[in-house]
Amino acid sequence: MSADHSSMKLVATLGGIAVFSGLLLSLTYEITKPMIAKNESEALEAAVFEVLPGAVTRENYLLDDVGLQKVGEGSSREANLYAGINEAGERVGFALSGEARGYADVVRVLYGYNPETQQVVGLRVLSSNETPGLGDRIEKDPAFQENFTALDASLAHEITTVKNGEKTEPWQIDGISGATVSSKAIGKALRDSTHEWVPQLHAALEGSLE
Amino acid sequence: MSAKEPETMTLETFTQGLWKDNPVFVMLLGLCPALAVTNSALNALAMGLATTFVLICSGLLVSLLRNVIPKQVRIASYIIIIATFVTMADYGIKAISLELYKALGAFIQLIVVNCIILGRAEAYASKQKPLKSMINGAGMGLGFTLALLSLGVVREILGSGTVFGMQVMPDRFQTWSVFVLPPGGFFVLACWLMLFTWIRERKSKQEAI
Amino acid sequence: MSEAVQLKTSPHLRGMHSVDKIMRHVVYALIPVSLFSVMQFGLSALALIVTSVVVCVGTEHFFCKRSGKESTVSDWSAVITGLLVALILPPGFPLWMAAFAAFVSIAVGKVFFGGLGYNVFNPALVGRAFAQAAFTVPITTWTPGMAHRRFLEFIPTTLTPPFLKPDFEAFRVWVESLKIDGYSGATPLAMMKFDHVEVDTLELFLGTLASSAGESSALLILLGGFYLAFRKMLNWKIPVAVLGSAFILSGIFYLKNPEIYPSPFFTVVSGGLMLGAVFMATDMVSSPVTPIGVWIYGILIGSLTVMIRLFGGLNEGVMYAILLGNAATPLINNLTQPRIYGAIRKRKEKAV
Amino acid sequence: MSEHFSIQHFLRGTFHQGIHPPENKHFTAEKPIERLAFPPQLVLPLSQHAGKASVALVRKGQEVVRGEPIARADGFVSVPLHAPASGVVKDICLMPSARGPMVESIVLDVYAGDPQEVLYGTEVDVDAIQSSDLMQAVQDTGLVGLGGAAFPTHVKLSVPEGCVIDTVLINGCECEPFLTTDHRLMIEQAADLVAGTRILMRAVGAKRAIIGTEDNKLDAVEAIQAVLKKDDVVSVKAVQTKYPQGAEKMLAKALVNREIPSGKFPSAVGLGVFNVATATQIGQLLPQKQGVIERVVTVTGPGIERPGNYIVPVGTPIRFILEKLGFQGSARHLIMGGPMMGGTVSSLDTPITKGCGGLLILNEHQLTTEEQMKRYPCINCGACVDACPMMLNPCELGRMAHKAQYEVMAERYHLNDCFECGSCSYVCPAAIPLVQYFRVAKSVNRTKAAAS
Amino acid sequence: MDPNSPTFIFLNAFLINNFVLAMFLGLCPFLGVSGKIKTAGNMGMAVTFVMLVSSICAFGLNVLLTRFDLEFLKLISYIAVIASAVQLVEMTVKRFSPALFRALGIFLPLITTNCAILGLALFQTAREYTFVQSLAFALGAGAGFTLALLLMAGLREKLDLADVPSVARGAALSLMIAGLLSLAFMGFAGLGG
Amino acid sequence: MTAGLLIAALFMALLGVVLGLVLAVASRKLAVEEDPRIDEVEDMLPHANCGACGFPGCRPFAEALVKGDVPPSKCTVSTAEGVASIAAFLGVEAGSAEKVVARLACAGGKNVARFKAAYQGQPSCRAAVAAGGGGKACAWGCLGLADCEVSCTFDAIHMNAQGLPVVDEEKCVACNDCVLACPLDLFSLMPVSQKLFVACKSLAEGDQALSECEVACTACGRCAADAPGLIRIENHLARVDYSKNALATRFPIERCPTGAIVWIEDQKFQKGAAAKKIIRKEPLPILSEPNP
Ligand SMILES: Cc1cc2nc3c(=O)[nH]c(=O)nc-3n(C[C@H](O)[C@H](O)[C@H](O)COP(=O)(O)O)c2cc1C
Ligand SMILES: Cc1cc2nc3c(=O)[nH]c(=O)nc-3n(C[C@H](O)[C@H](O)[C@H](O)COP(=O)(O)O)c2cc1C
Ligand SMILES: Cc1cc2nc3c(=O)[nH]c(=O)nc-3n(C[C@H](O)[C@H](O)[C@H](O)COP(=O)(O)O)c2cc1C
Ligand SMILES: Cc1cc2nc3c(=O)[nH]c(=O)nc-3n(C[C@H](O)[C@H](O)[C@H](O)CO)c2cc1C
Ligand code: SF4
Ligand code: SF4
Ligand code: SF4
Ligand code: SF4
Ligand code: FES
Repeated sequence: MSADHSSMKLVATLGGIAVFSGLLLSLTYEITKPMIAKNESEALEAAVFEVLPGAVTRENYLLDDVGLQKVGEGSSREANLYAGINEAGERVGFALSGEARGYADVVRVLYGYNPETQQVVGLRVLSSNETPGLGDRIEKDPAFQENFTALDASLAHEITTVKNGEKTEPWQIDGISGATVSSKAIGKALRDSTHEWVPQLHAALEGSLE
Repeated sequence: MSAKEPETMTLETFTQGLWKDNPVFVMLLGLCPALAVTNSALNALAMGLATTFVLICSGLLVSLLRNVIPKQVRIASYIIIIATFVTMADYGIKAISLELYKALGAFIQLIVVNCIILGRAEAYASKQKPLKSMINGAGMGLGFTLALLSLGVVREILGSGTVFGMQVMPDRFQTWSVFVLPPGGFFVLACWLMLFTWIRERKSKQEAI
Repeated sequence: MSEAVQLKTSPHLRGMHSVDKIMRHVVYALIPVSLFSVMQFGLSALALIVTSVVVCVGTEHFFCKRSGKESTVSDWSAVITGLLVALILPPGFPLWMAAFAAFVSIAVGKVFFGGLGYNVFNPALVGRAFAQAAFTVPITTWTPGMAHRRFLEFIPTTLTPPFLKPDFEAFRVWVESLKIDGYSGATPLAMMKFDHVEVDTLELFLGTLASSAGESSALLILLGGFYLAFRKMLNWKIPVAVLGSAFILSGIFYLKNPEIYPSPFFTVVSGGLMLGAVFMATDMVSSPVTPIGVWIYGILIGSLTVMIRLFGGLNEGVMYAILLGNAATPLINNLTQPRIYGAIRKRKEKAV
Repeated sequence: MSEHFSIQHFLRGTFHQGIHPPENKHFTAEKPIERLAFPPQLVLPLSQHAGKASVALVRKGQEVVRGEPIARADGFVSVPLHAPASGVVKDICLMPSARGPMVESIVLDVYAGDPQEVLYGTEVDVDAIQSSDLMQAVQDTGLVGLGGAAFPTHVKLSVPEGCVIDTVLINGCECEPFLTTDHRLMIEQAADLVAGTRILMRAVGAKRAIIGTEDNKLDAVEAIQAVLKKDDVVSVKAVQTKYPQGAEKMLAKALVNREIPSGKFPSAVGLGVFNVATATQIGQLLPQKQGVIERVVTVTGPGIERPGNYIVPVGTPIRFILEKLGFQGSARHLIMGGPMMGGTVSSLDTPITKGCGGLLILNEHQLTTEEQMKRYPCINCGACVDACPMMLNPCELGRMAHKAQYEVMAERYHLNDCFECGSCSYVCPAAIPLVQYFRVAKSVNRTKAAAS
Repeated sequence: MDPNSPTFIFLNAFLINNFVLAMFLGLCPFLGVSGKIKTAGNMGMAVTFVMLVSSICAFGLNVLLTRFDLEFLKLISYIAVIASAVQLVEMTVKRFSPALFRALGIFLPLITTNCAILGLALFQTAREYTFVQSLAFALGAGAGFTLALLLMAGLREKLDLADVPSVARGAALSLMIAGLLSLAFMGFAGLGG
Repeated sequence: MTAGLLIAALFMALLGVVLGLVLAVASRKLAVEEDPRIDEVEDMLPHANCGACGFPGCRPFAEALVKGDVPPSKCTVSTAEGVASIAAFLGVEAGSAEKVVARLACAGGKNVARFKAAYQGQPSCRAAVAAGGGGKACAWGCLGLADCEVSCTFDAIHMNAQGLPVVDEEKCVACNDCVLACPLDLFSLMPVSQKLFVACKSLAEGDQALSECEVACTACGRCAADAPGLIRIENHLARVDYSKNALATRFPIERCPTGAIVWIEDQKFQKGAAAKKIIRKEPLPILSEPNP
């Protein structure tokens, strides 16, 4: 009998502590939620503005079989691409994401695409685990970033990475010497992502124009 | 064996964790975070402070509840208490800086399983008065932070030429990327340990003479 | 004359080899390879070899003296390590970095574990692996061989002041001034991996292309290997297993798709495989001793090399393959203890 | 020498691994067996064999006649001792032995000028002895294994329960460098050898016998063949010259391709293995009902002026032999037995015992150079692993012995299967005293086991 | 190779981003239980098993938590459930197979509060792995841990017989070997890319 | 917000209760009994695992203690307090054991005992014994290559300048390791109260023994003559009958002409006035034999 009694006590203590921490945590969660949301949206905004030169505000869109739909902040549906709007209120392009395997791990990028010129107009590495001093130059190297000011993404030609100093065509990416693998990963990420999204985007844009 | 509760609180209560029982260098506990996040000094500091926060808070709570919790569910209760504070630290950091949060990755959450904390709860806080546990926890936490910093600073200077993100080495300094890569973490810790052993050996040799 | 009777223990005879003799002969076997590297890359290669050997020997001497022991440099093993460190680095590698690699190879790779006979990894490769992780860019910067001014001037990166980055701009200018047709700065393996261009195997065999200082002439390496194997100073099974398994495995892929996979002949003579198989996988201290274990070890290294080359992020994997082989050595030894004389019947008996 | 590298050589049977040290048999191989003079004093340890020591039958001051039993066997695993010369018992006391400790010995003052004829013994018809009585007859001769182990031969004749011996192997390999005793015996006393072999076959009930020798002694093969009948059940076979071909396990592998299980005797696989000298002695002593009183010893080495194969009375002090044959130089490195397994003696007063077939004298003309002797740490070269005929891992064993992990050595690395042949130490370029390590390890384990 | 295929996820956790040597997870048992090859093998099996259990628990819990919008309770519920599940397994094994308990069970309490186990659960959630992917991840991580542990144990057993200088003895030696192993594992970088 | 709080609290409560119940049930259904005192007793033992208690290690000894098979004092390594605390914990008598130490039956250091051959090999007594006995003239004497010193895990044995091991009785815990280590069986464990001791094992006869070692027992019988029953001569060696230890006095050592029989007090081998005074420090030369 006493065993049962002590079991009850065990369960009660454990339950009590659990309830207490549940309460404490949901409080924490409620307090930090807006702050975190703000942080996240700021970070996203910064990235979108970086890959879409000239953009000052952002609109969230969901592109799927239905077409291009605008989603508001805090909507339950997740956006999968963003439009950048410049000071004049014009849309300067869309920010899309892509990924490919790099040297050490998957490289994730966000890039700006201008449907008018059919060009990639900016690129930012969201996450990568490439070797410091070698592969991580894809994130910071200004010469490499030069590649993405007006990279032809018209799908008439595949985006490819070529050896350092061998870029001759607008759809080629001039690689970083000594980090061929990482450079190629960026090329592949752009190539795959544009293949998937650009036709859909154009179809949706045309649809919305009609 | 039954624990005697030394009533007095000495400086030792605090400094114990700093040097004599330093969790990383002496007890070799919590090595995962100590190696994983110390590729920069800032990460090391943040990780250390987060751990200190959890140590202090859980020390307080465990000590307060020390006479309430039955023996059989001791560990389970401690884990829940610790996990609560860790989650709080986790969200706190996320709210302060997303960038820092990304750099520390899952390791903030892994503070839960950091043996230092459970060990302290079990061996110290469950037997001592709240204030004392908190002070001891703070000492341990600072010892941990200190160890992390001594790893982080070395690794960052050699591996990136910076400290806390500020350039300290000349422009043409050749950075040693190995130190910010995983093997570098092991090497730097091994070197610190060897240094300490060496100093200890020398001391004991001198004493012998 | 009043010498006392001597008490000694059997056996009272001893075989012909001694450790220092074996080591000395390995050095002899490495001399042609080293000379060839000097011929190919000139002053820089010479400086690289001298620096590395001096630092290796000096480090060993220093640590012996520090711990109050008799210096062990006379056993020649540090010289081998020094030579090999130099031979697997790019010829224009800054000397200060080479010195550091050499220091690490002896200090971390050997002394740390207790010196000769106790190291668990190949010291020379420990040095290089450390350098490869620390100085990623300089260690992947290659110089064309047989440059006409090689005996008159150093490769610009060679004389980089300590702790500073090499001046790659000067290096580029220098390479361009050599006016070598179609030189791309890539090694044959890199060309194979990233551009699927296969260099003529014969050229590789003779060694006239860009590469690390000492790995370019498969022919001379093999000669040295044959010499040592003939004198029974090297376990011939290891190079045979490494090269054989690499040949067979890459042959299989080559047959599957000759467009993108290199031919097995190319695989065997390109990059560091030959040097690694003959001189580095055979380092007895860090390789297994059991008769079967030796084959497993060799096959492990050969196939890991091919897997890394074909499917990894690196175009060369010999070094990592050997280090992993070293790491697996105790396990291999453990699993392949020879069946002792008279043991199997015991088991049969039990079964009956 | 060149015949070892002929194709025939490689077609001959052998065992796995092993080594091939320089043979150095040329010093004495061509020297016929000669008799050495009697020394003035003989020292006869009561324990010259494995097993219990004999019990003295004589008293201090008693006169004995050459061939007379002077000590009796003390139990089954023990043998009697016969007087090797006529003389008077000077004392029965502790005397130094080859192995070190002082042992109870009979000291015999030999009568100078005595003709030293064997007056003891009677002719018997060996064929008439019942095979069940053969064992006793052998024990009465005081014969022990002359191949080195000195294990009482009659004990080896008692076939253990459940075993059937079908083949007797006569071990004429003499794989130790320098030694030529067995070689000369096979050439000069082939008839006695074959006669003894037949007696041994009968004693254990075997159907055939093979005399095995190394192919550097093909003249011995011819000599034996000459005394064999056509289609004889006794045959002679040459095997590869390789050390330690003479170990019974290796010989069994080479001659009949049988492996003697670990920890077992040859009888477990239907074999009886005897040394050539043992068989020859049986052939000579049994028909005369005499005892072992002398043996053939190869005295050789760079330190001796007149090397050769000599018949020496048991109990002759080494000092006497050296005086007679001329000792050169000053360094004294005296080995009883061969250079691979023999032990050094600590005193010139040590007597020759029944089991001793060789005396090797090395002086300052060392067989090994300083460079070869320099100790290095084990470099893991695996030479020892490739040499060990028992397929052990001396490298690992040596490293463990260095850290005194003796129990692990026995439990996991078959330490007790090592028969101390010395092949591993011979090849080790680092000059690690492997065999010495293993002896110490076994000895420590034995002490520990005895204590608990 | 497709980075989302279970095979690749397995390979990644096993070799390329080895849990111990590249991700720094589970270092305490890695340094603590790598003294003998045999123990290391048993420990590796125990860890792999617990990883599977924890991966399954975490997957189920995550479904539940997302459903009720309770992600902030993720950590606390993972750790509680995993710890209890392991304790349950431990008691069952101890009761029904003392032999298995002696081989594996003694490690179980050690493993429960360990970075590698919880890390696995957290990573699989963060990377939004499907059930099959999670299993592949757990198996890969377990195999990677076992491999690293076995290699380490082999090397340490060998070094037990070496004359390691006194300053290097102990933890420094283990860490240095771990560093060199980690260096060697860098060779797997980019494998299957 | 309150809804969120409520759900969270509910979930946690459920989790806590479910887990608590599962564990509570399991711990009752699956519990395995083992005497918890074994662990505690083991903790109190010195963890030397030396085997001096006669068990293979500390844990088996702890098991035996808990069963009550042995008294705690069997552990010779434990301090008195340690033994007392175990006894108190188990509620048994501590038992009493007289201090026992290892003693060396040889006094033939290099300055008094000769070598007849030069051993060249592994510096280990056991290895030397395997090589023709080790070369000491006295076949029973200590070789001085320190196997015992190495074997003593308690740092109680140190070789002195004459190459003889000296036991530090304070540190010696009578673990028996040196007894097993010495290939010449020179050590034995003896209660400290047995103070009269024959420090020689040579069975050689008088002159022979003396020519080998200046402090050998020559079996002259003087000690025995004055202590009949306590000391007798057997096989050329004096032996003390410790069953009559109560009769022992310092007198026999005063009679011994070589100093082979000693009185052990203050950790010293005390010799009598009659014993030869040997002041030589340097080793005796190796016995050289004339060239044949
Ligand atoms: C330790 C190490 C890290 C490396 N990290 C990267 C990297 O992050 N990104 C990359 O593209 N190449 C990296 N590499 C180099 C590649 O393996 C390969 O040599 C290079 O991509 C070839 O490029 P190149 O042809 O331009 O010289 C690394 C090499 C080593 C040894
Ligand atoms: C034993 C040995 C191991 C080597 N290991 C590597 C290696 O792991 N990675 C590497 O890039 N180069 C290694 N090298 C040098 C290469 O063989 C070759 O010179 C180089 O890989 C080509 O450079 P790349 O990586 O820029 O194409 C090694 C050389 C030797 C002799
Ligand atoms: C390493 C080794 C080598 C041996 N070499 C010989 C040898 O050459 N000749 C020999 O007769 N016995 C040799 N023996 C002894 C044999 O194994 C075996 O004991 C002997 O032949 C049995 O005969 P016995 O009892 O008549 O002496 C050797 C033993 C060992 C362990
Ligand atoms: C055949 C052979 C190959 C060797 N290879 C190497 C090597 O690759 N790297 C090295 O540092 N030492 C090598 N050595 C030298 C020596 O074994 C090495 O320094 C030891 O590993 C140091 O303990 C070699 C020696 C021999 C006999
Ligand atoms: S002495 Fe023992 S270990 Fe060495 S080779 Fe002979 S049998 Fe093998
Ligand atoms: S032969 Fe000597 S050096 Fe070679 S492995 Fe054996 S013990 Fe080591
Ligand atoms: S080894 Fe001998 S001296 Fe040392 S503690 Fe044990 S019994 Fe005493
Ligand atoms: S007492 Fe025994 S073990 Fe100790 S040194 Fe003397 S002989 Fe060696
Ligand atoms: S901190 Fe990761 S296992 Fe201990």
